[in-house]
Amino acid sequence: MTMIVDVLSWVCLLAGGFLGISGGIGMLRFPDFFTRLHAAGVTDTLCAGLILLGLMMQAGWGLVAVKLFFIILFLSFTSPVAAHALARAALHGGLKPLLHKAEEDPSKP
Amino acid sequence: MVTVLGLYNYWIAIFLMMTGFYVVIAHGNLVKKIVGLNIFQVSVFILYISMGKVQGGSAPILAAGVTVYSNPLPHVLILTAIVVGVATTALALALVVRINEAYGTVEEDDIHSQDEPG
Amino acid sequence: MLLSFLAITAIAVVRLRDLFGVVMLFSIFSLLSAAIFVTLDAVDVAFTEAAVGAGISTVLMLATLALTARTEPPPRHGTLLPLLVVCVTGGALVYGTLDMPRFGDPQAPIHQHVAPRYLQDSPAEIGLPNVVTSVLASYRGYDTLGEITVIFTAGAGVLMLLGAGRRRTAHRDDDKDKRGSAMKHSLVLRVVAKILIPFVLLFALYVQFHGDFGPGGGFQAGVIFAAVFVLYTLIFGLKAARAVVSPRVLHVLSALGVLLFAGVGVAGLFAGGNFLDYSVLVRHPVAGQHLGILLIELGVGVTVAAVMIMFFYLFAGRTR
Amino acid sequence: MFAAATLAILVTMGLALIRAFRGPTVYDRILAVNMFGTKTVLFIAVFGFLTGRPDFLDIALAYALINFISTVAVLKFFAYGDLDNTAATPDEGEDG
Repeated sequence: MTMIVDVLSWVCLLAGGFLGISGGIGMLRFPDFFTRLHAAGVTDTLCAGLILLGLMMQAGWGLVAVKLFFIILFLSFTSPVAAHALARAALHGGLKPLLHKAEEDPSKP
Repeated sequence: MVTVLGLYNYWIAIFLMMTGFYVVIAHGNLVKKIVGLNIFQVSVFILYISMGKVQGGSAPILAAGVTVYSNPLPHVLILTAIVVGVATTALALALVVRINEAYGTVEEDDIHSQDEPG
Repeated sequence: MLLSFLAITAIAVVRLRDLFGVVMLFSIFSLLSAAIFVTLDAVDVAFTEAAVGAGISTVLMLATLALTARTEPPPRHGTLLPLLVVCVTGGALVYGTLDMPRFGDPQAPIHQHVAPRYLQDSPAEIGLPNVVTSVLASYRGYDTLGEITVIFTAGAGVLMLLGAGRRRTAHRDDDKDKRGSAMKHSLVLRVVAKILIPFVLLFALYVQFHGDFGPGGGFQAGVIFAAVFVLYTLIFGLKAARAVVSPRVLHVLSALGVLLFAGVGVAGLFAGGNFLDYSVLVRHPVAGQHLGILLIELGVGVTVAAVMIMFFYLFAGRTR
Repeated sequence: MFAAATLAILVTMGLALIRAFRGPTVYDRILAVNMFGTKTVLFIAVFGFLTGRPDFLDIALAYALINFISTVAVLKFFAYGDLDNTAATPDEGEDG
C-alpha cells in the first residue's frame, strides 16, 4: 500500500515538474501576452496542484496534509482569478500594441 | 574551489550591496534610489542570514530528533530589521511624494536646478 | 543557484528604466530572497520577507509611482565615476571576505557565544519550541521594543507628511465615469475576495498565536493582517475600508500596541523583576514567560498591522 | 524525488525570470511575477520535504495569499496610474 502511494506521489511530482518546465518554456516561446497567459495557467494550476498532491501523499494524514490542502485550495482560487484579472486588465487597459498583436495573432479566435 | 564555494554567499552579498550602492549614487530618480537602498538592505539581510547557517543544521524551531540548529540570533535581528526597513521605506516614499508635490519632479538634478536661483 | 538569480535580478533592476518594471522586478527580488532565507533555515525571516516584500512594500512603491512619474529619463552624468567607486569598494570588501569563516562552518565565531546558550537553555527557561520567538520577545525584548517604537515613529512621520494638507478633495466626475466604464471591477474578483478575506484573517490570527510553536509571530501576523486590508481596500474602495476601520482607530491602535508592550515590561517591574522580565508575572516562571511573550507578540502585531494599514490608507488617500 | 521536483521548479523559476526581464509589455512582467510567486510557493513546500521538516508550510500558505494580493494591487495601480497621473484614484472599484 505504501509502495503504491509512493509511486503515485512520485508520478505526481514528476508530472508536476514536467508541466512546470513545459509551461516555463511556453512562457518564453509564445508570441504574445494572451498566449503566454495559457502557458502560465498550466503552471499555476495543474503543475502546482500535482506537485502539492504528490507532497500530500508523502505527508500522510495530519496537519501537514491539511495545510497542503489549503494551499491547493487557495492557489486554485487565486491563480485563475489573478489570470482573469490580468487578461481583463490587459484588454481594458487600452494597451494598443498588445491588442494589435492579439488581433494579428492567427492562433487566437 | 572550496574557497570559492565557501565564500560565494559573501560575494553575492557584496555584489548586491555594490549594485544597490551604484543605484543610489548613479541614478537621479528618487524612487529608483529607494529601490537601490532596498537592494542594499536585502544584501545585508542575506549576509547575516548566511552567516547564521550551520552546515547540516535545521531551522531553529526545536523538535524531537533534530540536533543541529542554525543560529537563531541573526534571524531575530533580521526579522525585525525587515519590518523596520519597510517602515523606513514608507517614510522615504512619503518624502518622495511630498517632494514631487513641491517640485513637480522626482529627478535629483531638476530639483537642484530649481533650488539654485531661489 | 538562487543567489545567482538574485544577482541577475539586481542587474536587471539597475538597467531597467521603466519604473513600473523596476517595481515588478523588485517584487521578484524579494520573493527570491525569501526563498533563499528558507533554504538557509531562516523560516521566520522568510515569512516576514514574504509578507513584507511581496505585499506591502510593492504596494507602497506602486502607490508612490502612481503619484509621481512612471519612467526615468536617461542619466545625464557619466556613469564611469560611480562605477569606479563601486568597483573599488567592492574589491576591498571581497578582499575582506577572504578571512571570513566559510559558509556553514559550525566553528565560525558567530556560533560560539550566545546562540548555543539560547538553543540549550531556552526550552527550560521559556519552554517554547520556536527559539526565534523566545529570543525576539524575551531575551532581546529591549531590541524589539525599540524596533516597535521605530515603526511607530515612522508611522507618525508618514502621517505628518501625507496626512495633513490634502491637495485636492474634489474629484472630477467625468474622469470617474471614464474610469468606471473601463475599470469597473469584475464580479469574479469581488466574490473571490469576499470568500478569501475571512480565511486570510483567520490565518493571520493563527500566525499570531501559533508563533510560539512554528514560524510566525506578531510581525508576520501584523503584516498579513494589513495585507488583508489592502486587498479589501483595493477591491471595495477606500471609503468602504475606512468604514470598517477608521484612520482614527488605527492611530489609537498603533500607539496601543507599543503601550501594551511597554506596559508588560512595567508590569514586570511592579511584580518585582526587571523591565521586560516576564518570569515574575505569574507564579510559575515558564508560564509567566508564556504569558509575557503572548502579550508582547500581540502588542507587536497590533502596532505593525495598524501602522501598515495606515501607510496604505495615507498613500492611497493622497490622490483624492 | 523531491530533489528532482525542486530542480524542475528552479528551472521554471529561471524561465519565468527570463520572461520577466525580457517581457515587452508590463502585463508580461506581471504575469511572470505571478507565476514566479506560485513557483516560490511550490519551492518552499517541496523544500520543506526535501530537508525533512515539512512543518513550515505556513510560509507557503502566506505566500499564496500575499501573491494574489500583490497581483491585484499591481493590476489596479497600474490601470489607474496609467490612466491619468494626476487624477489617479486607486479606490473607485465600487462606485464607478
